[in-house]
Amino acid sequence: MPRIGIFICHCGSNIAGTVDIEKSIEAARGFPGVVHVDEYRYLCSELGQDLIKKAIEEHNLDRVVVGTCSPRMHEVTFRKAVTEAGLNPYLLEVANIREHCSWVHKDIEKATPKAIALLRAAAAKAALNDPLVAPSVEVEKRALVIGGGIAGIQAALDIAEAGYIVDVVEREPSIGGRMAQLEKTFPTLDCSACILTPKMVEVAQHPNVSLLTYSEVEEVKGFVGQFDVKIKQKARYVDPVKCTGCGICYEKCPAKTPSEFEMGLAKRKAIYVPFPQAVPNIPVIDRDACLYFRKGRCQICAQECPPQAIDYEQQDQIIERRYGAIIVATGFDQMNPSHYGEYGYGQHPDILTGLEFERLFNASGPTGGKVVRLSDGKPPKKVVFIQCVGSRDKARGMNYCSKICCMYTAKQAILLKEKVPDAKSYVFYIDVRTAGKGYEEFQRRAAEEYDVAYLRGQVGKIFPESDHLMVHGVDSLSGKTIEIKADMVVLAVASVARADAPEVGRLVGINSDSYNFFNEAHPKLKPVETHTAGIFIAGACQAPKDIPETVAQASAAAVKVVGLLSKDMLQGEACTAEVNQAECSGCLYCEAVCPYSAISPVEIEERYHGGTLKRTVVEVNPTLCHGCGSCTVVCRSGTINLKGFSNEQILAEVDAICLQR
Amino acid sequence: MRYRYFPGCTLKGQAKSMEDTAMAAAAALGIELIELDEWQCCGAVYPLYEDELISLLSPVRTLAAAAGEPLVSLCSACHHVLKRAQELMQRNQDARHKVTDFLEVEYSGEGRVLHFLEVLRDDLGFDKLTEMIKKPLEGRKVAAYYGCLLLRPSKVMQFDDPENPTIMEDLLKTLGAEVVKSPYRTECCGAYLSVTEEGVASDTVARIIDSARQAGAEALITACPLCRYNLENCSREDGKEPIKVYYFSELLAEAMGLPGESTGADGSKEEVAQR
Amino acid sequence: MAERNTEQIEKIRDVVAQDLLSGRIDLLLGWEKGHYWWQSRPLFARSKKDLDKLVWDPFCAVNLSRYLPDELKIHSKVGVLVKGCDARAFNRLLQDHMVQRDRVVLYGLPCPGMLDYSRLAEEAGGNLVGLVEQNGRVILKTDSGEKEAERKDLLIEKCRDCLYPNPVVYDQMLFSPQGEKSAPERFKVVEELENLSAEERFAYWEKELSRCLRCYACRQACPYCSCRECFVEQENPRWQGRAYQTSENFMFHLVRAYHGAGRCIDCGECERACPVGIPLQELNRKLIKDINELYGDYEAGLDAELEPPLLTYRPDDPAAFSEK
Amino acid sequence: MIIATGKSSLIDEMKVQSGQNPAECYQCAKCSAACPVTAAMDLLPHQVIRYLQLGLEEDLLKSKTPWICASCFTCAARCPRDLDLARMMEGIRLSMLRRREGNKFGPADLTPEQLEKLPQQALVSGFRKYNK
Repeated sequence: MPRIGIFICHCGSNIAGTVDIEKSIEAARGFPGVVHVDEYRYLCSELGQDLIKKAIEEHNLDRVVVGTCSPRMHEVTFRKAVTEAGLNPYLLEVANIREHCSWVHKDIEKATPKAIALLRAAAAKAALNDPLVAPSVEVEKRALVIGGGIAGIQAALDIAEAGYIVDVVEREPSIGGRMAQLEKTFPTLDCSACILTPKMVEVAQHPNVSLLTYSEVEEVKGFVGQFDVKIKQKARYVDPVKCTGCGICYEKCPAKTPSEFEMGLAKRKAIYVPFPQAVPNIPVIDRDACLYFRKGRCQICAQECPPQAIDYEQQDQIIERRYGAIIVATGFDQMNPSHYGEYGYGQHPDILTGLEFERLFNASGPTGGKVVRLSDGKPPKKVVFIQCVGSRDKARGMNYCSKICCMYTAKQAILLKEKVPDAKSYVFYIDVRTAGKGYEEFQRRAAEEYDVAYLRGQVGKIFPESDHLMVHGVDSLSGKTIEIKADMVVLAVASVARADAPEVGRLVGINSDSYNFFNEAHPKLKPVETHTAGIFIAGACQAPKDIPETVAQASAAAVKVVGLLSKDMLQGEACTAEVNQAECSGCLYCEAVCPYSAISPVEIEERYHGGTLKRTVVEVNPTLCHGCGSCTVVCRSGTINLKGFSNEQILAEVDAICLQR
Repeated sequence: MRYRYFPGCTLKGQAKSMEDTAMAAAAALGIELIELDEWQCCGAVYPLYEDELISLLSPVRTLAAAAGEPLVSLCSACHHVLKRAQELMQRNQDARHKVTDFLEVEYSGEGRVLHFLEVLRDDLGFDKLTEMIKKPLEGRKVAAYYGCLLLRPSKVMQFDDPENPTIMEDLLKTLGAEVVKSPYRTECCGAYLSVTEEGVASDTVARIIDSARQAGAEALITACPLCRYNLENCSREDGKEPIKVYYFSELLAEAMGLPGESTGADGSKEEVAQR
Repeated sequence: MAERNTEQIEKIRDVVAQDLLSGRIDLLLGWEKGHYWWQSRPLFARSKKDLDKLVWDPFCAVNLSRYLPDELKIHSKVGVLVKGCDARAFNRLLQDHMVQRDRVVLYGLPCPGMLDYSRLAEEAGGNLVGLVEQNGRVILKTDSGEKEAERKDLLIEKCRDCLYPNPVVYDQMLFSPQGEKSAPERFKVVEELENLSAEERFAYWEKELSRCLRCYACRQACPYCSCRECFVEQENPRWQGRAYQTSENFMFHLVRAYHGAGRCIDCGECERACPVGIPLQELNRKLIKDINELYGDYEAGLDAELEPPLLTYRPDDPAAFSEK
Repeated sequence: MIIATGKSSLIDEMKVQSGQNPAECYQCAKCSAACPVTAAMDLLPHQVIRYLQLGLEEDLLKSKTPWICASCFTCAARCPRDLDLARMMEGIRLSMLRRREGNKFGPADLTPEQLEKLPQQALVSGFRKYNK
């Protein structure tokens, strides 16, 4: 028979004001196994904890129930206290009589019996509590950052500066990401390359950082502290040691293909660096475009390369490394608006997306920095910007606000006016959203100083007519329909999750929302953590966000990683699943629903009719198990139990509440 | 290929030439169109109010009469009403029970409901049709005019891309015509507003015709008698060469070298096959 | 006596006897006649001689796949005659890893539907002594003469709304398949029950379940009950009270039905096995209907490769609170 | 203008019968931008929804707009909120017709010329839409 001690906290008047402590004590004395009951004004205080410790010694208690606030508040405090008195911490049980009782009731006559029931349930469970030991795990002091955009660069730099080794995996030939595609940044109109390039160089040269460009993560196994990762470094067909980055190869290369970096508006060579400031400045050969790989002849690049760095025989490499923590910073894509037939994107060269239009401003962009129409090369005099194309659209797009479009449209309208002084911009908007330091002022400047006409309404349809685009819209404030003979139309399309985000999520073991953006562990209090310990997220892979917010989140994720790596050992989860293999029928549904791959089949032998019989059952790997309980739910015969929350314990609680009304 | 055929009110009257030419083409193509034994007007417009079950009686009776066989119509409006009535019968059990109980018929949304254009595209195939073209419409600059009812709501109609349809252009291409694409081809002509607000229909029609003319069209095709009426009657006198409006089936029959005649919306008749 | 379908039985025997002799299988699960002529019970044939008892008649309702897990413990390779429902039961057991595909030989028997003795007797009026089947009609022979009836009116309950009379998995199909079937009334009773108020519905089930003796025949017959130790028999924790109370009966039947959510193949063996005639299939069908409505159409046992909707985990399962 | 209670039986009826909730509209006015017949309207389509949101039944009853709507479904096809404005317009029309117990338009309103010229389809449509 266990010897249970029950301690009831007043929490000042928080509990005592609504729960009759005297009556509760009286009732608790009668619970099975209870040998000692006490109360205190603030049990979480030093004096309160001492009271518990002393009672454990004096009354030889082997189970402790505290009737206090939520275990989320002080379970750790009281576990520590009982440990100091020589008990296993898992022999403590918390009855939450504050959040679950006193705070949600007013009537002391009704709250008191409920508090008593909760205490009785906790005592019934405590009687069945077993001592548990959490496994400990050594921490590999190396971090992995997936994605080399501004989020990945910032996170890697912060981790490296704190003294830890960090690898950055980037699938493109160069780091830089979306920010490298931008001309200028709002609201200060800094040149994007001017502020990004130094960071790219800094991260590349940092002694604690390894850049693995043109590489992709293939497999992630293990758990916090010890993630075993396979990374595929794709063959560049260029020897990075020999290459001097002189650029002769891509000057001479005869094969052309649309440039991803230029959103397909310009061509690049089959051997290429994506953009002039690329880091590392080492070209790659695109096998699909290369004449040698496609047809077996050419090899001009190899002939022309001064240091003879071209190596057609190069193979993809698999790198296997162990990491203590991972940051996912894989960025975002632009929605393709082709399914908005009324806007005619893809049917007419002068209807562009925001990012495509952005490239027209760039000196190394498809038009050499001249803002002209792609149809006839003439500068556009009337440009219509349409906001919320695919954003805030539950019918054909995304229900959310893409957050950056109001600002970049204002920026592009200003830049347009600077490049083409007699151009007139029209912005069709539903709401202008400019929350951010200096943002509202910036947008107002566009409207007031740059002659940008803001029309509060939407565009119904664009009709291409001879050399212009007839835009049919409306201004809801005046109640007038509007027709504009535009030279160019720019669609502020929705920012969406990367097409392969679900795949990446599966690979690293984190989940996404219904739009495929990665989920943070808590929308307010754990914004960079995920539900998988040791994996963090930063930047627009979580939700659309602008550069300042991305950088802030990247630094936050880096701090979390540094905190983790600074520990030598991590305490694992004590409350893990366990299987009664004798009763396990081996249906394996627990294996199917386990999110952490902690359950696997195993063959056992058992006696049957005088002989032995082999059969399949399951076993749980306690270091992988997070104690989520999915397996215990799916096990029809209750053969899997969660330690600390066994079926028996839960039923004992239910019985304690129901049976003794 | 065997289909039940629902003509609808106008095809036995003013739009007789649409029926005649389509039936002639179908016969030549081996498409069997068997007119339903008894049919009533579909109601011309689909009732948009949930409790307007009375207006569903006629289309549901028609759907039930097809007894699960594919049901074809020629008129955009008929097709629209039948297709949407079928979708409602599939989706809304309550409405289905009420309507079928009242009609004393068994119907639970089965059977394909097709526009004749879909039969040509999906069942016969334009490739196959090409073989049957005897007098290609060479040099004829024709634009397609879709209007609203064939395309929208696209989730129900599932006829073609609602903003960038191609079926009629593909047909015209098959018939050997020079296809002209007019940006206003999916804009509404004003529909029944010509009954009460002729001015409104005139505005919409003017835009459609101007756009087609600017794009270089000499003629338009449509699949809807009301569209044709509006396009022909509500266009304003602007001194420019009027644009001819045909039913798609008239040009189909002509290109197939079948005899037939076109009935203008004003009732005047002209030979088409001999041109 | 039911007229024996000698030709078909011979064909089955020929095929199976060969496999038994060649050692391809060391046991065949089939049917033999029971105590009465209108009963066919499982046959466990280990030799060619045992096959003399084999029958295939309109009373072979027993689902044979249910016997496989136990027989596979002592036999290395088992052959089994499968109707539509037996085949789906096999898929169920395969998904539960209770059988191994390569240790079972399935002989497919397209099933015309089995006949219900009580219905036959009622229809016949007098003392029923035998029957003959002819073109979808049944001639009932009684002491006082013959009476004819439509076959479909004489089917056992589970066969009336059967959608899959043909085996969906087999190694060898013995006869040509039955035609397509539809079951427009499959969920009729469920819908009627859904339309009742909660009180009326409770009263209905209270009345039905109060008769339960907790003999667990439904469980024993069921291909989705594959636990090694059933929750009702566990001592620690004791999920199921032992008392014969209606509330405890509710506990048993509701928990069992939920264990079948997304897994029940709708074979109706539970209801057929029930000695007090509780309409258990209505409980199962309610869950089948709910699963279809909540998770999209899913028919358990049709395809062993398709994961049951409640028994999967995907990292991209959207978090419910952030639904569009 | 003082907005009274915002309660209107016409609007409540419209919501139920059309299955459309005007509160879901965020007034982007794309419907008005897409509508081919706005020239003849006294209220633009998005303004009609605004009136519905505000419960301005009296003003709606005076508006020409619902009678101009040709049920071409362009608005519904392009609405980012997935609202079917054509249904709402029909709702207002029908509720008005039912309320007035009179028709907007009948055979007597047709000129002999119209009667001769108009296709059957136009007449049937017109009577269905303007007549109860």
